[in-house]
Amino acid sequence: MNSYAKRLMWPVLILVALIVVNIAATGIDFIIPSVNDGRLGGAFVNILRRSAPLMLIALGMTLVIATKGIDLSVGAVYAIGAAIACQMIIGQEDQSAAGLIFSAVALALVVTAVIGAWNGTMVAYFGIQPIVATLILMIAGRGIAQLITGGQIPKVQDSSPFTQLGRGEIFTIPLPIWIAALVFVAIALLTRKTALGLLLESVGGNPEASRLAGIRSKGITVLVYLVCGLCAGLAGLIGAANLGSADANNGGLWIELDAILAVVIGGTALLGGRFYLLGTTIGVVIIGTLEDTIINVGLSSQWQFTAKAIVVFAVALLQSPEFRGWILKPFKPKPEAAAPAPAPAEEVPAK
Amino acid sequence: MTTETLTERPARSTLFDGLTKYIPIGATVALLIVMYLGGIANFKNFDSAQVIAGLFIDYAPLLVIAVGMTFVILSGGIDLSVGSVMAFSTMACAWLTVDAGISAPLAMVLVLAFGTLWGLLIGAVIHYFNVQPFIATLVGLFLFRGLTLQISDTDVSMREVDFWQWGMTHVEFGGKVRDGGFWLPYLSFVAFAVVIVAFVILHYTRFGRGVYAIGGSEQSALLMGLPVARTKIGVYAVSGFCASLAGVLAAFATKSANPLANVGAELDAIAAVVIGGTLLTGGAGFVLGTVAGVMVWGLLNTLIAFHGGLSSWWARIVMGVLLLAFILLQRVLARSGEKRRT
Amino acid sequence: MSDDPIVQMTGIRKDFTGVRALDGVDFTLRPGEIHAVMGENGAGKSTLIKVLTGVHTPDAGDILLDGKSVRFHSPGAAQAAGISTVYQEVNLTDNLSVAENLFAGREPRLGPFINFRAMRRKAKALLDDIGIDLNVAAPLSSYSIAMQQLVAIARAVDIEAKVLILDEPTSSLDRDEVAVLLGVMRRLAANGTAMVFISHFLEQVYEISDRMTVLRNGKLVGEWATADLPENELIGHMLGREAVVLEQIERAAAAHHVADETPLVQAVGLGRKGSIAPYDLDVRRGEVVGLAGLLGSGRTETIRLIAGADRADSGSLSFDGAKVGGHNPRTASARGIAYCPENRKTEGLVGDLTVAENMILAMQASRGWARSIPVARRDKLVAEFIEKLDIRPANPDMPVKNLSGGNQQKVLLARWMLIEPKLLILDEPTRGIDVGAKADIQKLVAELSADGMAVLFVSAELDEVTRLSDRIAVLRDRDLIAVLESEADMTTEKIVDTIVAKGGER
Amino acid sequence: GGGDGGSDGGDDGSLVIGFAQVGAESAWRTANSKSIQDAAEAAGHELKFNDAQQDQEKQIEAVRGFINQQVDVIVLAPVVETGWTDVLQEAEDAGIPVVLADRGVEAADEDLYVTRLGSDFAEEGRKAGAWAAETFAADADGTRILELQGTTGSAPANDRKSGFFEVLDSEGLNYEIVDSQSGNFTAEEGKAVMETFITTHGLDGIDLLYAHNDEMGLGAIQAIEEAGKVPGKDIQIIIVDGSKAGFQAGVDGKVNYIVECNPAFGPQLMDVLESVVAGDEVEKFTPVEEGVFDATQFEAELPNRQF
Ligand SMILES: Nc1ncnc2c1ncn2[C@@H]1O[C@H](COP(=O)(O)OP(=O)(O)OP(=O)(O)O)[C@@H](O)[C@H]1O
Ligand SMILES: Nc1ncnc2c1ncn2[C@@H]1O[C@H](COP(=O)(O)OP(=O)(O)OP(=O)(O)O)[C@@H](O)[C@H]1O
Ligand SMILES: [Mg+2]
Ligand SMILES: [Mg+2]
Repeated sequence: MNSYAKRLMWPVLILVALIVVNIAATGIDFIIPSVNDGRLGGAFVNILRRSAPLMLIALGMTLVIATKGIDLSVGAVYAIGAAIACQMIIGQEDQSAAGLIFSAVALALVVTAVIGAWNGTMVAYFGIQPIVATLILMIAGRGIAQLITGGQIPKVQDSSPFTQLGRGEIFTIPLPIWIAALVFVAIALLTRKTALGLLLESVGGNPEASRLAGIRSKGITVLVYLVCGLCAGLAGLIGAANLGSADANNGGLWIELDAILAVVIGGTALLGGRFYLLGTTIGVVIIGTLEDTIINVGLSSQWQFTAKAIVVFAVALLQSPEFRGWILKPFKPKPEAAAPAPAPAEEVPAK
Repeated sequence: MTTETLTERPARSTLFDGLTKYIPIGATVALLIVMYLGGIANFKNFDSAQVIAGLFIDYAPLLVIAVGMTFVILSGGIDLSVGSVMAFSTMACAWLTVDAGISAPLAMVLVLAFGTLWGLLIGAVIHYFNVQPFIATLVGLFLFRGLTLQISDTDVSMREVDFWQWGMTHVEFGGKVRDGGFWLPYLSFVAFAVVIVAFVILHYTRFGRGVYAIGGSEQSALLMGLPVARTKIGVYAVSGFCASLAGVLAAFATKSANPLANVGAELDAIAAVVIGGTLLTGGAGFVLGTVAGVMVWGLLNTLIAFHGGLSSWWARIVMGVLLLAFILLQRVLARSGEKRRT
Repeated sequence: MSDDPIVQMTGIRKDFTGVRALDGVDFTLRPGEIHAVMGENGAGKSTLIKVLTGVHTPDAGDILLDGKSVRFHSPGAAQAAGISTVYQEVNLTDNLSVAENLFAGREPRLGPFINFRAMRRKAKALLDDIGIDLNVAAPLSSYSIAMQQLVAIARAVDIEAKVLILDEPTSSLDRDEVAVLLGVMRRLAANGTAMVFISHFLEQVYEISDRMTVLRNGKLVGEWATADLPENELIGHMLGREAVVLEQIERAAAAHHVADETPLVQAVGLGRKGSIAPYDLDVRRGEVVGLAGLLGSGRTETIRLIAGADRADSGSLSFDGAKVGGHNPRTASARGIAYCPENRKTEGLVGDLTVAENMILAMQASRGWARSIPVARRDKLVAEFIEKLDIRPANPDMPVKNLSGGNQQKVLLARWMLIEPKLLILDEPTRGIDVGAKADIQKLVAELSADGMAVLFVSAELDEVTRLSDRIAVLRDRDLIAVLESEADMTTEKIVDTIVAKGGER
Repeated sequence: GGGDGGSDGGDDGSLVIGFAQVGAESAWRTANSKSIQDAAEAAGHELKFNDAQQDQEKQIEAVRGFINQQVDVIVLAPVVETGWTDVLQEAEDAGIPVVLADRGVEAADEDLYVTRLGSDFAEEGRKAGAWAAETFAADADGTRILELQGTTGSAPANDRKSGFFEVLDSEGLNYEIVDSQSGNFTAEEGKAVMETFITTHGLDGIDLLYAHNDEMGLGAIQAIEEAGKVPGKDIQIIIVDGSKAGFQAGVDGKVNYIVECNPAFGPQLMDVLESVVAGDEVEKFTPVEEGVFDATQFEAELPNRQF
């Protein structure tokens, strides 16, 4: 637990630093939620709400990465989920029918789960490298989404309850935040209260040893990609509901990179094994806050990428014990006179 | 001393003895040929020699970054910054020669040096600070896209600088295209040269063999006393150099710089390397496989272009399906060749 | 012989998170001597070597090489200064060819380019010289661990260093190869090379070494001339208690199995093309069946088929009276077949997981992911087995990769004992394990079989096989050639004779 | 260029046309592709369509592909303005005429294409600017403007921005750019950026929102509504493009001014191509008919919208 806290320390510090910068730029209102029209608002709450889709995808991605995998197709799956739901709803006269909305959501989730399972099957049963297996759907997926929408951007009537998924609130808290929190809790329970987490880490840490220990590693791999696909689909639904429309080409564009980034900022290694759901959450909030920070401190949009690079670099370096040792060396009392140069990777056992 | 000599034969099937490592690339090349023949059978003018030559014109920059990527992947790493570094390099060429008025050859050298330096830097961060390559280079992806946009948020023309004409100056082989000949610009030869040099370095120098050793097991390479630090940093320097060289080639190819160029090029490069039979886990693969991978990538696009009847979305879907078919076939061929434990 | 020491280490301390691996250790190596470093698993032997050769940086202490203070930052630097090392785990890159592994980093060159022809020629010559015949152009991965170990030794020897360090070089080797190695070491010693030798095989240590340094729990116990330290005293120093009697493992010799009872395991014509010829083998309840053979003879392949790790392509297998279909590790473990593979690093343990997690892995797998083992129950089981097998450090939350080799092996054993299998398959379970632990494991095997568990046991040490087994299957060239049953046949000589005789028949 | 190439045209005058499209990045673009594909089919020509996914390299490759296929005429909708010299030269050497659709190329390459048919983004910006200058001329305390730019670095974003402010400056409007950020031409980011604008600057005292396309504008409208304000009233809104959804918002009173950018120039393009191949003289630039619409015209125009 202690090492867990240590792992989270640096991302949390970065997040706090970002929040402080924002408060300095725009005042304390940034962090304090306000209620208007029975709905929680305010800059920070908005960030959380907008981060919900990324959060969902990053959670799924965390599990995939724990198995030594990666899923590049989530952005395309996001678009497919959004496209299915919107296209189905606009096809009907009464866009407010509960049955219609329910079946649109259900269909979108089933299809995205199947896509996830397909990715998992390619990885587990056909032995294709995850980055390649999911690259296929990354390329084809947006095509599929466009095929569903016929290249148009289907617009759901603002009155349709479907949009509540992205705009509504329960007990004044925006629905996307509820959904993200629920999925977080569900995945946390699923992995930590059952043995799934252990088995996942085992499969990611050493697939062959796991197989010989009798673990259904292929089944677990498929399950994990399925969950990741489902999360991406759900994220697409929230995104589509928020806008009331589905943009097959641009919806969730490059979200896979942000999701991977969030996972890694949160302390999960891309080499598989240990995973940290809470860390991922912090990673997501950092990324969400960062985008607002650029606007709040008044930088032009050309700065978006540069600022992101700087923050990611800072997190990556701060998380590295070697870097901390190197930077702190002048301040540490050294027992020996002859201080050795930073001997790299030395006490890190083989991968 | 002993009287008996200890003998052990490798357990693998004798037919493929020693050839197993060539199976993935063999499968790639075989499928490449099948694809090409399929194109000829179905499309008019597909048999023109210029169709193949065209691959080495349009994909010369991709080939160069894919070669750099091969080094990185062979060592067990990954470099996501290449697309952005490439765009940045093209933009820097334009900026230095058009705005700053520096002589073009000097600008080119500066850009190449900068790309290499960036590779050294990020390699050092990865090695000494043990930062995951994916993240360290993702920083590069964002950083250089940002810097490129900060230099200019519009496209810039370099046509006034004569030096940039050199790359597209071309050589004809076997007469005009109409007469069954084909032509290649100088920049294609630069790409060929990069491939040859990379091949020689990877297979015939200590640095190259060290790359394979580290990809096999970094820990072992360290314990064997190999210069791990130098090699690991070296591969990122190679990749940085290749990315900036690709940027320079792009400058030659279009004589213009566009801040949004090459978005996603890193994925194309990774795909080409992996299709060419290199394992992402490192230690196994060939630079010639990468050439085949780039050709597969290009030929798939060419096939779709020749078909011409696909809408935007069907083109993407067909591309995905072709890629899938390719990878599955490659898998099947490779599996039946290998005799491994289940 | 003992002029000025060539290596002198004083007051070496090395801390890992939570463990003090070395605590004020002194070590002196003189030119031309063979110096054994002795100690239990986890005593700090490998760490001492790694501190000397720049893998780890010591937290305190001095290292003198040829009287000059040194501190290496990488194994490469140590190698350049004349210290050549074979580390404990085989540390070569198996994607490269044998020749490349032998010469990595010092390839013969023509100008800047590697001269592959010269390299292969030199590799061939080098291996010939120490009596190994391999295809030097084949990838190292196509050879067995034992051969890989020999290649690593050949590489280290060829570097022609002042100091040669061998950390458990003989753990996977059988007699002939050990003889080869000891011969090479004598020759080098005669040429003045100083050597550090680490091994858990006491007879080898006594045969070859001039001097011993004994460590216990990271502390120096003392240094003796080998001739002055009888074996039982050495064991006493290593274990910190009076020498235990190791020889006699009481076998409640398979008296209790009834002849006509159906065997637990019945393999008929079981085989797999390219790895093991079809064989028949029975294992009864409460019986220990040993597998003997030279390295590469196919012992591992034989048991992998029974364990479900590989799919057989001929023959049939019955277990517990029922025919086994769709065999894989998961169904095997559900039937009560436990398999401890020989390569614990790549096939056995999940390095990043903790000791406790590794232990419960098989049990958890058999329960499925939905029913996790309650924390209290898990902690109790883990604590119980840590104590029973004397795993040190007794910290269930330590990543298993940080344990010493012997303790890792015990964790693997504990994993399978937890599921209370009917058949326990052990592939080289005592490889790299200290005398005390080895005796513990052997005793454990004897006890388990006495309780009615069937055991399939592979070991490169014929003594161990003969001592433990009720019956012995002998393999040669991936073919099961004989099963020795009678009490009189259970001798090392008989096994060797069987192998040689069958070889002659051809 | 000239009309002497393209020996493959059928006897009946039907053409093989290679069309290198930018991508499918927006509803506008898809409508444009569809219009051209439909028009080619109606005219009995064979259209080879290529989607470059907003990548110039892919587009250059596509043009080379068309040259290799020896099509009769190439239609190019360039992603960026520069960098076309060589490939256009190759087309000319192969005797294949090139017609630009939508966006243009740099002036120095003028000789290498026959004609350009399309919109003028800077002009669109100027149209928007002209309306703004007129509408807010009486605004004494200065006009406070928010801008939602298109994809940073893209031609429409650059031109719509420069055209707009060029007119504001020349008309001497007293204005202040409160903030200007990229919404990448998408509703998603348009909405997100607008939300942040609102939390950072508030909406009080903001007079005008200028969105470089419909999608971003529609996203921003939602953000404004969710913040409890009335778009079109509390803040005036200009959008460019003029899709159905955009006009619908106009009819609902949420948009004040629409600058049209017309994608449906397929039939017009076919006429141009036919005359080019026939060797007729054509103008160097053929503008696509595009209008501007204010609140009084939305209702009447809505049924005419094709995308
Ligand atoms: N990288 C590491 N991190 C943490 N602890 C370590 C590490 N390496 C070794 N240790 C610990 O240091 C102690 C000494 O280990 P070492 O490998 O030197 O033992 P050894 O004497 O070589 O044992 P064996 O005979 O089993 O090889 C052990 O307690 C081990 O758990
Ligand atoms: N993964 C593998 N792929 C291909 N061949 C292998 C593999 N593992 C082992 N072999 C080969 O199979 C043969 C038999 O090896 P095996 O390990 O079964 O022998 P063994 O009798 O168990 O000897 P050892 O003492 O080395 O364990 C060896 O020649 C080895 O090269
Ligand atoms: Mg050891
Ligand atoms: Mg074996």
